[in-house]
Amino acid sequence: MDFAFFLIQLLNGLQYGLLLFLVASGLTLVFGIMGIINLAHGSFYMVGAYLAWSLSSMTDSLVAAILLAVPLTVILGMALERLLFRHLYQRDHLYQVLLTYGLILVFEELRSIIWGDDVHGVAVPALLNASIPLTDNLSYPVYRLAISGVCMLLAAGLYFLIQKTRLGMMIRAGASNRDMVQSLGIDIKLIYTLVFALGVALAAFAGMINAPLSSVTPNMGSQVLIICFVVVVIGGIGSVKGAMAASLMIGLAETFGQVLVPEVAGMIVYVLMAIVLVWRPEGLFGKA
Amino acid sequence: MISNGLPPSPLPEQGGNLGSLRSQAVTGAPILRTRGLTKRFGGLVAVSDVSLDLHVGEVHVVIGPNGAGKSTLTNLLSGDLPPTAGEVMLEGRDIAGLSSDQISRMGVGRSYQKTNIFLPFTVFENARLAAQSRTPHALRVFSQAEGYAEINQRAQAALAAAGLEHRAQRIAATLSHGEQRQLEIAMCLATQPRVLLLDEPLAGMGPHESQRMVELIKKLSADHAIMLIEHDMDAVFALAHRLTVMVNGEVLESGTPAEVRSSPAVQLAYLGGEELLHD
Amino acid sequence: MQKKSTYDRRGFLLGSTAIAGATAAGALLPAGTALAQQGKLKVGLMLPYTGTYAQLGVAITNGFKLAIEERGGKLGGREIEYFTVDDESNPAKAPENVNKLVQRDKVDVVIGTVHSGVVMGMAKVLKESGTLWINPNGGAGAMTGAACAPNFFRTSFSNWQTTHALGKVLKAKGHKNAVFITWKYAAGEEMMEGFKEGFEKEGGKLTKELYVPFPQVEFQALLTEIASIKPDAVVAFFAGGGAAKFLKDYQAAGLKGKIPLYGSGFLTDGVLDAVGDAGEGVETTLHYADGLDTKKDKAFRLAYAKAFKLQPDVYAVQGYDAGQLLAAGLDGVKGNVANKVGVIKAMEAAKIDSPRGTWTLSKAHNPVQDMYLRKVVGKENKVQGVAWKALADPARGCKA
Amino acid sequence: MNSRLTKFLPWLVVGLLALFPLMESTFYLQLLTKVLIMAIFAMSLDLLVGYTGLVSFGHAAYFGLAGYALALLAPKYETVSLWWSFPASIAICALFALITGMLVLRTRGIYFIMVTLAFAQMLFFVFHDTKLGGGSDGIYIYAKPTMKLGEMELVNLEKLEQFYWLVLFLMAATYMLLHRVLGSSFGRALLGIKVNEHRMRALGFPVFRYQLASFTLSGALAGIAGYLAAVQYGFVNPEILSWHQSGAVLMMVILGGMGTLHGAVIGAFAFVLLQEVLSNQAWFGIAAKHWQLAMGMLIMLVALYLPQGLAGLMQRFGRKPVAEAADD
Repeated sequence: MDFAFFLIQLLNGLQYGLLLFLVASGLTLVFGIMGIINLAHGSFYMVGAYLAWSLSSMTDSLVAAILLAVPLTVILGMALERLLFRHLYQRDHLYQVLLTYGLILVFEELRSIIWGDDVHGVAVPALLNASIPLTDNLSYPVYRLAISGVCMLLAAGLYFLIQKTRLGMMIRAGASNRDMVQSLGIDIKLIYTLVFALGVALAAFAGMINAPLSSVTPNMGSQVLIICFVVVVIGGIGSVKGAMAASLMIGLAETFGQVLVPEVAGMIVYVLMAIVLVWRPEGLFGKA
Repeated sequence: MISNGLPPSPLPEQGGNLGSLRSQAVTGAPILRTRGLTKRFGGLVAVSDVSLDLHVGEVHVVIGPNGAGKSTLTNLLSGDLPPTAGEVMLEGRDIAGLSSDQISRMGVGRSYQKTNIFLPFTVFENARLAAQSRTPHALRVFSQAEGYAEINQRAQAALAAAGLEHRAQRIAATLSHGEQRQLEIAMCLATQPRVLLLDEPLAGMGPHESQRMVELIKKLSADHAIMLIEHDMDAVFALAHRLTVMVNGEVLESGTPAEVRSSPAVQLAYLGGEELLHD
Repeated sequence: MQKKSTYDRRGFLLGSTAIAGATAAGALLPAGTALAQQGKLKVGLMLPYTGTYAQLGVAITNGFKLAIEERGGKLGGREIEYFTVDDESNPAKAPENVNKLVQRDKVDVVIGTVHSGVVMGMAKVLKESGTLWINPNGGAGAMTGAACAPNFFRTSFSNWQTTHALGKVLKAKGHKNAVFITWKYAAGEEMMEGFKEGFEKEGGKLTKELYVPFPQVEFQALLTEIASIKPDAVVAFFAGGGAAKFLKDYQAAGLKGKIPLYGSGFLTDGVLDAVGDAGEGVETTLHYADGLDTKKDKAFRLAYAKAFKLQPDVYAVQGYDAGQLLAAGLDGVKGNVANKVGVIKAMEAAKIDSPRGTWTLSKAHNPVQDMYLRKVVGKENKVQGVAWKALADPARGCKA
Repeated sequence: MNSRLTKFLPWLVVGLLALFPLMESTFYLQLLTKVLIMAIFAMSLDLLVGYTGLVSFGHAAYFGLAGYALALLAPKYETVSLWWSFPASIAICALFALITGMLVLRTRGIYFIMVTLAFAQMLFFVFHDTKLGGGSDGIYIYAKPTMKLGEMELVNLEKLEQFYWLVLFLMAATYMLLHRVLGSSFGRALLGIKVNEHRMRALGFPVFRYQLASFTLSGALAGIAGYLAAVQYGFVNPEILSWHQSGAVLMMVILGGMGTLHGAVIGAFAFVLLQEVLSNQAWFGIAAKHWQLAMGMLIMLVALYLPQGLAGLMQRFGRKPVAEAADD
């Protein structure tokens, strides 16, 4: 690999990492703040992608589809929190695993009933449908760069939300001490509903803006699910910063893994995760 | 039925080794001593440069306002927290930084400020598990747990000592708060410790129950080294052989109750000049 | 019960895609009922009806039933009774699932399935039971190779076949070296082998084999590597969503038009609607194509569209041919399926008049068939000609 | 239920199950064999989840590893003796559990769930991506192991009912073993760790070592199940150690009611039966195509309304409180 291609691979790795962050960010929030282990996160990602496809084929515009779909997913998130997740906060993680495992099956079948089992594509918005040439025969799609930009904005936004806003303060307080927040007269239930809805919307949003790149397929949710968990766990549960660091780490590891050690590329992220956790059992940025 | 005191011989089978312990005696070398013990959480210093001695036959009471670092100190001694600096010597061996189970097995038992028992188990099983920790029989996986007479006996004796033998078959969660505190002590005793770290054993107890607990501690002090953290001044002065006052993680004063009582620093800083210590 | 389990003509013509469900028979039939139905031929369909391959399972089922329906719903004079099992594309449950058909329902013939791993699990059980088996898709080489058996038949392809002819194609186009990219799993590796053998025989050189962990779809790193290798051509195998994403990424990376892309036909089958113009011009080899324009193909397409309100695809053809092959077998013994040797003989001798063109069976019971060169034009895999006439799988390791 | 009945009920059930081959000799016998194998698997996981308080989401690793161990230990076309291949496979599982246990037990809660998953995934890719065990298509065990005493064939594993009896015996033996172990000092310590790990440590129990022992034993028992599963169909595929498999066995444990051994057995029965029933097209027609929808909803209902599982449901009809269940 000469130096130019090394740089391009570096770019690939970082870009892939940012994409992972997009999907994993919602998971780490729900995980960290509400202590909910949510296997159905991948399903929300899938729902987002299918919504983007079906709405953009109706409206002929991905942007319009996203604007329509995001509120829908927020409502979905709030409903799920009220009807299901609320009953599980005090219970063992085990029941959360169980419930969300069931949810995966339900979403997968509903998807099959509503949207069928076909593979679909979503067009890249015309404005961003271009490529920047890098070498004589390789170029970089503008849309990928645009997504990277969105990811970074989102990361900044989340950081701001949690660290600087009143809602964020309440969220942080709620994470550390539920009773205390409640005794201050803050409606913790409402906060949890909002955080959960935010998590669902983030996952779905990731599915939407990723749809033109990844194409829309059955079972796409379970493919991203496990890797998201790896991101969250390596980064430290609940840490947006950690999720970012872990995403980039995994992005780079996978990219260079495929090129340099193709024989073991499939397990490289899991090895990475095992090493990190043996070294720091609570993740890179986790609280002990 | 809870009213008057202890059964005559609380821990019969302990007689032998406790006798030898007592020979080290009050005036000899301390069984547990700390020097310069310090714990920092980030920038916050919870315990700063604490040095104290515990002797068999003595109750060493630590008092201080909330947040003075008393519980943290207990955690440092029991191994629940590793100290940032300083040493903890148990019979001449530095145990600072050892894990809590190692320290427990070396003969340091503790009770918790917040009741910390096995709520779904019976009272007896709580005590039995504690007793089992000394003779674990971990490899005899085919012998049933209740089959060890000496463990059952020790558990029974510990319950009796704490005045809970009549509750043995109750589920721990159904006990009254005071009884749960008693169970906490019983479990501690069942591990046959030589050093007892008691973190506010009287908290939340009624006068009757408190009285019993004070009697019990007094009795135990004969053959144990006890560090007691307590707010109840009646109990403190009924029990203390030595008294240490902590403020902001530091030792303000340490000595006999009389010495501490007369210390101007204590009067000023801790008691705010009030006459609380007169009774 | 009896009435429900018979093949229902009207139900069929309604064209429900979930037709499999409507016609299935009882799972827990009391022994008496089974006796009463001796007259019927029991056909077990073991296909994916849930999960990633659900669509393929439905297409195969439809194709198969169309073939039977064209024969008046009877084979060798016997009515058909269907038994259906959803294999979920889960190899871990494959032996147990195929046992439902073999042992519980005591079917005369098993039709299935899509996923190679499940095919391997089925092979294990069916070899022992000796039940007649027609595989309408899964291309695992071993089924008609090392694990072959007299009762095993395949109406689709071996993985090796789908890429072997590409060697000739690339040579003819003047490409001297190529890179192969696929998922790291058995089917991908077998297709790579098939291509490598064909290409090297023509004097070409496979510069590099690139593998993406299955079922990941992040191709950027390897596309960059392809750009740095600058081969004369790229050959790829992916399927479904992975194929769609690969085609789009290949285009977005600017490689399309600079390094020609070839592939096993599955790269461009069933995904052209999803990829926009990213597939345009990609050339692949497969045993079926759009625009074959034979009488048989036209008739098949019309009938299929009419019955199911869907356009048929290569999977439907494979299912259809499974029905045809079974028909040939049963016609040979006048419906006496107990004469298994006779059925097998008749099937071995059959010349299947398929929408893909006429094909026969190899010794190992894999189709000897023409491999078409196809080119993506618009939303179709337009046939360009025959890349390899009557290509037979080498059936390595088959001793039966 | 009086206690006498409770005591003899397991034996009664085993006795009745032993008679099953007299009634049915093919499909349902094999299905039942599979259920019993899964029951062993579920019990092994229950030891961790229900008795040690460790939620493993990668337990299929040990199940699958035993299967692959047999496939790789056995010569390709000859039979292998069960006398050494069985203990060897299980020893491999135990060793792997010991090694992974030392690493995963450093973590707690969600991290533990995820790290166990990570190790299982690693193993999955080892068998999926390399030629070691036949790759993604899996590998055959052509000849079933033999069980001979001298020249005499003790159990002929080719015979369905003999294999069934062997599995039933091992299931009962596993139950007995765990029953004894859980009643022992060791088992009590595990329960204590589950209820209050912190207190156990303060009482002087080396918690890590107990957990590691439990993890290793659990891995070894999962290995028994995995070995038998591989023998049953003579086929192993990477999918047997996928996270779906780990999820399925976890469902069985919770569905049945964790922390009760018979619950794990009931869970295995119920889970397999549910799949059979819901996907039965004769009963549900077209709806059976979407049987996983019903399955998913049922799983959710259990999570919400049946935290003690089916065993807990049975217990509600007048049995002892849950905490004492281990005492009987």
